[in-house]
Amino acid sequence: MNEFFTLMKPELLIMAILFLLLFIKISKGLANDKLLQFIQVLLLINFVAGFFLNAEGKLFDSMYQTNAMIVLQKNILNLGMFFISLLFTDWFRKCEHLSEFFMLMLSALLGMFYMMSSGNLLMFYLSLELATIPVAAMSNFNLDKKVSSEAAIKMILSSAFSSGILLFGISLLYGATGTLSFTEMPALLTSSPLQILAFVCLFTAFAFKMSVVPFHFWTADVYEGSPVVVTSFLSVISKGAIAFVFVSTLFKVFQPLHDIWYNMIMVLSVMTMLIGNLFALRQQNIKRFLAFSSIAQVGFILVGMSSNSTQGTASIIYFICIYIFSNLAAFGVADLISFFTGKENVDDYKGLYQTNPLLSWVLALSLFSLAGIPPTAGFFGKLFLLSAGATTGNYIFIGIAAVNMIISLYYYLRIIRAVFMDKNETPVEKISINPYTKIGLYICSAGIVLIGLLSWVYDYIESVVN
Amino acid sequence: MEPGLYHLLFISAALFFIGVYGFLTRRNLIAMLMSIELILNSVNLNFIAFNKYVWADKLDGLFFTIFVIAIAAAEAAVAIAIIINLTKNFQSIDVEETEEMKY
Amino acid sequence: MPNATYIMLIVLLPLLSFLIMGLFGRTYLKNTAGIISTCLSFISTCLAFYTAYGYFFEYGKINGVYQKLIPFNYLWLAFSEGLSINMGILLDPITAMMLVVVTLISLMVHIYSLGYLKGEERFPTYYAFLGLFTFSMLGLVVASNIFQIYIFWELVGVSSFLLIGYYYEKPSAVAACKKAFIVTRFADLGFLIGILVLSFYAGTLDFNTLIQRLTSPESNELKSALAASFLGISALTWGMILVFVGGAGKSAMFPLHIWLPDAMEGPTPVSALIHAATMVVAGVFLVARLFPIFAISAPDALEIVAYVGAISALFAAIIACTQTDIKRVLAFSTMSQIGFMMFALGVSKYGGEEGLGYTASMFHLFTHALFKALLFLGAGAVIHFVHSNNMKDMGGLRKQLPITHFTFLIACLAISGVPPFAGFFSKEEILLAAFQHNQTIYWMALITSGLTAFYMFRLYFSIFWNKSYHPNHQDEHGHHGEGGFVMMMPLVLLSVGACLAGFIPFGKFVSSDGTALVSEFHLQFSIAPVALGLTGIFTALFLYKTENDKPDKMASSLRALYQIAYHKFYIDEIYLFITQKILFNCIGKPAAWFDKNVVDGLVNATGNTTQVLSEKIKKIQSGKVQEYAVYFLVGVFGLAMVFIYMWK
Amino acid sequence: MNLLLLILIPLLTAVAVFMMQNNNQVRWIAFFGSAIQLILSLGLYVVYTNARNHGDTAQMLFEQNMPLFKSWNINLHLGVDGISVAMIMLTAFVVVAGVLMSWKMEKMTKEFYFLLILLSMGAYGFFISLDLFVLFFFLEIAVIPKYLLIGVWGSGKKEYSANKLALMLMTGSALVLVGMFILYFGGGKSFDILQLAQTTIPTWTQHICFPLLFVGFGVFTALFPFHTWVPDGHSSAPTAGSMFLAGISMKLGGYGCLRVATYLLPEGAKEYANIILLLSAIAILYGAFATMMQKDLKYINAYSSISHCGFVLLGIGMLTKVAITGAIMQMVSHGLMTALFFAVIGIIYERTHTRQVNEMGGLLKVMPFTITLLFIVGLCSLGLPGLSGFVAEMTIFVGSWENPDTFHRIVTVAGCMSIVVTAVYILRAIGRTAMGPLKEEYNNLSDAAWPEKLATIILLVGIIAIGVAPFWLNDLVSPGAELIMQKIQMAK
Repeated sequence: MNEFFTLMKPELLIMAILFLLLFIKISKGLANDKLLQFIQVLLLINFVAGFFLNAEGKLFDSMYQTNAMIVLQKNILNLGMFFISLLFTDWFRKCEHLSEFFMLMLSALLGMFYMMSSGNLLMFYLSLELATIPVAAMSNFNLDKKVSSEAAIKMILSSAFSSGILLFGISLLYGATGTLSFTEMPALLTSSPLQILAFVCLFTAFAFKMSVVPFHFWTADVYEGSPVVVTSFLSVISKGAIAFVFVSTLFKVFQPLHDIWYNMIMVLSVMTMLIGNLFALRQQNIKRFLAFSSIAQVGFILVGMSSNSTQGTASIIYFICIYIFSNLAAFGVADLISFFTGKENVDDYKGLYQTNPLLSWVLALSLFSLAGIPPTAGFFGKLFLLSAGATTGNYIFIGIAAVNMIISLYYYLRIIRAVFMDKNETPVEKISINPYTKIGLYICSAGIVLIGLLSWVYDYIESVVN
Repeated sequence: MEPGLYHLLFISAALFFIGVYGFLTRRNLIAMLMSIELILNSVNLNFIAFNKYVWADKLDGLFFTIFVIAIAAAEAAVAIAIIINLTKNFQSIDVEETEEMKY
Repeated sequence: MPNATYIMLIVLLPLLSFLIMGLFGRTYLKNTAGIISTCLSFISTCLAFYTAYGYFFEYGKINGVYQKLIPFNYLWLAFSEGLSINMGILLDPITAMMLVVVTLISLMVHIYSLGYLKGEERFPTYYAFLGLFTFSMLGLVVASNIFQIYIFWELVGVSSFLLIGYYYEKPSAVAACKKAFIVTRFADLGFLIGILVLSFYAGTLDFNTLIQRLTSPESNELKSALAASFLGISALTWGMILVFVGGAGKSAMFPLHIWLPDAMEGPTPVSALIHAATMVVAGVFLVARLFPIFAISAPDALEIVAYVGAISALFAAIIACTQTDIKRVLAFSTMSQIGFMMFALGVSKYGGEEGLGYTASMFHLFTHALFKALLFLGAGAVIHFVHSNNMKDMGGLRKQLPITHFTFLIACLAISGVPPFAGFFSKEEILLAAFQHNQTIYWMALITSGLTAFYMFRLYFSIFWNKSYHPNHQDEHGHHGEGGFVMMMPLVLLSVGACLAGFIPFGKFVSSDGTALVSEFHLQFSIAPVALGLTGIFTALFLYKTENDKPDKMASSLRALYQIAYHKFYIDEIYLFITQKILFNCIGKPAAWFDKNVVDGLVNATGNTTQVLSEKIKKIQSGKVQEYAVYFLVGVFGLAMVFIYMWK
Repeated sequence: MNLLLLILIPLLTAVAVFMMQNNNQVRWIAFFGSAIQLILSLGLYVVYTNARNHGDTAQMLFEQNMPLFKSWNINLHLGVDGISVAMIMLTAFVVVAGVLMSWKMEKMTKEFYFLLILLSMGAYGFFISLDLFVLFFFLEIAVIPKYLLIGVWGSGKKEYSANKLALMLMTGSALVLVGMFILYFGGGKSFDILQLAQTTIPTWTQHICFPLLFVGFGVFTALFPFHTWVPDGHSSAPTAGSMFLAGISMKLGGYGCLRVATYLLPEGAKEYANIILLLSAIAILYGAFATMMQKDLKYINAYSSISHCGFVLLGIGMLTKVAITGAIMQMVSHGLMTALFFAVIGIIYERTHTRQVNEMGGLLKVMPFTITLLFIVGLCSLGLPGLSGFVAEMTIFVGSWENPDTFHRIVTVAGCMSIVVTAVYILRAIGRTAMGPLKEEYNNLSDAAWPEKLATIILLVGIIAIGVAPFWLNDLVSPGAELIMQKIQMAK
């Protein structure tokens, strides 16, 4: 029984918070301010607690498994959650159903945690759905906005469709191998046509969640329509979680099919980077822009994934960790501006530096990090991904990735240019940032600069993965 | 003639594609949801068929089916909630209403 | 042994003058600049005389041969084992001679300028440039290393550029200084490549080693240099020709002479120093410096030197007859005289009696420096007086400018080769050398010397006789006499030199191989040139003594020839055509266009293509969830098909 | 001497600058920081030569090796040889001058200096790092600040230029990146330059890697036809930006071509030497001819930079010790010279508000100090002895001539020809700007102010120090060139 508590500690903590929130909600409720502070504290505790009393092992007949790497991944996501609770303080305070929103978000997170720990396709499916469905509801949280509903309906329909395909794949896989267990699966994989079909169906479900081209179409629309919080949750936490699962599933469970998925990932990665970049070039809406840019980022994650090595895994975890900092910082800024002024267009950002230097610097740092410009951490993250990808000796692939880095630089610079260089008669007025958000932004900026330069971060991740 | 594995698989495949077809062509959001249910059901049929004819010693397939049904219900609940919100605000459940964001 | 410190001081004192004037002149030494510079120059001159005396009479000669001494050598830049640029001093007869000439003329010009440029705003700058020039010229003559000569060669060029452009607000001066620099630069390109060729084969840049390796027949370096050939001519000959191109550019030899007449835009004392006495003979000096190689190993190249010299001499003399700007006449005369020196070298052989041309050339260089500087300074005095360069504004000045008139006359007689003035002796030797070795050149030279006498006296009569001088219009205030002591003293000193320099037994000191060469005086031989010279003088007397229309009549009767000569054989126009039309329009413009449109266009096109592509594919994100599902399905089945059937 | 100081001082300066509130404090801190760095770099020279004179024959001195990313075998490996010392001194000179030249910058002063110092940190780091990854890190650090410098403080079509510059340079660094990875996996999983130099890298890897690395770094050095960022970038940048760009960043490329591409991949270098020569000869002449047609002073200097940097690549492509030494000297010389040129242009522009040579004339009269410098720098550009340009170019020519075959000869002669063309365009520019009649409206222009004077004099000192006494620079860099040549000679 003791084992149960230590192994499942992250999930149990989340569940505890969930129930606490539920209890508060049904008892009397708290004012948004208080509630939010309470949640922030809880999430901080949750994050800190993640470092203690960890163990490795399996539960429920290998249905649930955990190890140091998974714990680390969960901690990274916890950290992301904490940041979200800080960065979007203003939005949360205005939110009508704050506790419900957090309950949804936390249950999605819970789903992701289970997904990461799942040792069985059934478990995986259940947790995947748990991680998806609440997000669809969250997307609709700007209840009176049509785009929000549109985003939600697109999200739920697309993901339902994709889970249909996933299930179809799982059923075929079950038919072909007779097992749903991750531990038993590899020995039974023979790359027969049926298994390949099944695998492709499974693969596409991951690809869909990670918004790999051509399964990415929902991403931009959902990101644009949803509240910024949801967008950032989707693009950071959700994407990170699925990337973690994707890596470990491919590397461990589907190792026998390596030849196939290597090629698949290569092709899809190139497409993802290209399409993501080409679309991002033209975007006017900052959220949509970040959506496409995050699609392009996924392409880079896939490059790292193609390495099929622990270094690849480590660099993906590292990258996601950096990505959380940089993307959340960018979304944090975007949210502040959109919340206070309702402006979401790149053109509205013109002359931002004149009025909001802090926001501008944070935005610039995060965009540079996303573009992979030193000395930000993104540089290291991206370079390690490419480096991991290069271990296979496929340098043309790396070359294409490098070219895409340049295209992506072009559109990141577009924002930088708007913020720092372009003149504007009516720039965004000075925004007074509340202390919580400010702390969040500072932490993110510090993270963006330091994670890369403090090389032990990567070494730590690498040691955990090993 | 006793129906065998292939019959069932055929039916489930047919069901799957009917579902897909419905999802792709229906204009009504509810109808699209129903099409997804068809897909899920075809999967369920698959599981049961495999469980019965191929892996009769294991019960994984059956369990999976039950969970799929449950999840489908949850999914439908959220989806319908969203649709209701959409209808409430815009008096339409046409999928073509949701094409504002593009390019 | 020579005192290296003194020789270095000779070179470095002008540099010091340059630095002081350049750094502090404009602010602190506005009035005293000239005096300080002149003093430094004076010290330098004294040291030069001392050194020359020491070299020629005390330690220079060992066993009857003047040695090439290297009292100082400093490794400046080492390229590789053998190749290095050394900053050194090579002391041999021509160096000693040149040290004297350069410092002396420089001193004269320093003194003269005190009067000539009095009250100029940029007085210190002027002296700074003079110092720079003197320094570079001295560095050039003492160079012990072919690259050192090139370095100072360039510095000389730039100081010439700065001094020609001294009146920088005058567009013509600006154009002239640019032209001078670019044309000589073009020639220097040849020099540079020549150096590279020579250094490659000889494996050294040091003069002594270079000459030794490339003249001794058994050395491997010489063999390989002769064996390698390009277009049928040996690499060595190519190298020497290219080096000569450099020399020809600096010495304004045909066809690289076009900068010299324009260079007269500079202040007149500068013209005296740079464009008459010293810098323009650098080319002659260079050929003389490398003379053993020319004479022994590359006679073909030497022949080219001879013909270029002779042609330039004649060509310039013809043009000089038609020019009306006095400084231009003098410029062409300079070119003509340098042509003399050049072909004298060209017809010479190495060693003993055969080397007469070499001695004659150096002798002429020496005497020419004196009387040409005198001419220019005299012309300067005239210009100073009438404020014009044009002969037509002058005439009858002998009364106003008696000293100038007298010294000018001496100089004209000297340049015309009238005995017993300096020019007579040196020119005589040159003609003798030419007569002995190359008849064609001899005849060309003879005609030239006749023409020389004619145009010089045309100049003389036009300035000092002809019509009577009418102090013209506005500048009544300009009647300040002859310019005082400082301007007259150099004239007098130089005219003494022009009178007496011819009696120096030059062959005893300077000869191709260092041994004394006793040149005999052939009376019967000198009859022809002297007679021709006198004919020229009397023709000029007849035509220009008094104001009349004979010159115009003559000009119209020889209309075509006159026009061509007046327009300097249209060489400038040809150059203009080449630079403007071909260089700018056919290379420069297309290059700029290509860069802007093609190379840059490609870069921009890459960007635009991406943009356009991005615009083109935006349709697939249609916003319809069902279409998304279609793509999804296509993706699934596409991947499945590919990996089941194709990608095994 | 601890080389980390060279990175830390700019870093601290940058942070301090960022903390300051008042523009005056910002300026002085930036100045002090860069001045300390200058003193430090001169000290480095002294310490370095001292160590060499005492018989320290190690390839790199003051080495430091700290593990950074263990699993990738990435180390913070620092060390200098003569070449790096020369480049560091160049950087220090240009940075101080750049800081001084921006003294009057009133628009976002803090940010300006912050970026400037950050940029210099990139350059310092680049020159001292012996680990490819770290080197690449610093290379990229030196790009983006330029984008902002041009885009925010620039003039003309600055956004376009900034974009072009950033994207083209990043393309270059992307090529470097790919080449670096191939080298890493082909050479025993090490980014360490010294280790890579010891390992034998397979021929095919060299043949693939060399063009990537060389072209990649070549973009920074304006390798034809990847040079188009140069004119636009330089002309749009603020004065200090242009100085940095031409003075330092273009040298990053040259240094990379030499230290990384040529040194590590000698076989590749031999394979592609002729192509490099061809391209650089084209760049030299074509750049020079294109310069002739320019009317904007900054464009003139920018195009002439293409031509001059062609010499760097020419020297490298010649693959002889002397030519490579010359290439390095040309880098230093051109760095100082072009920085001074841009500084002078900046001074003129600030007063006349035009850079078109046609609109000026006779400025010598009103700004004697500045225009004298213009003369000097112009003469340096056309290779006047006594100034740095001559020494470098002559060394390259002498080295080039060591190759006896016709192709090399033709290329060398083509290179030599540029000295005439250079004279043409430099004199055109100077003639139109400085000489001729002075225009009415420029009658009251003031000469350079003290920071500008100090800045230009600092650079001038460098130029003259090399021009008058080139032996110290030669002694400093030629052992490094020698080592590179040894590698090349050993290769097949």
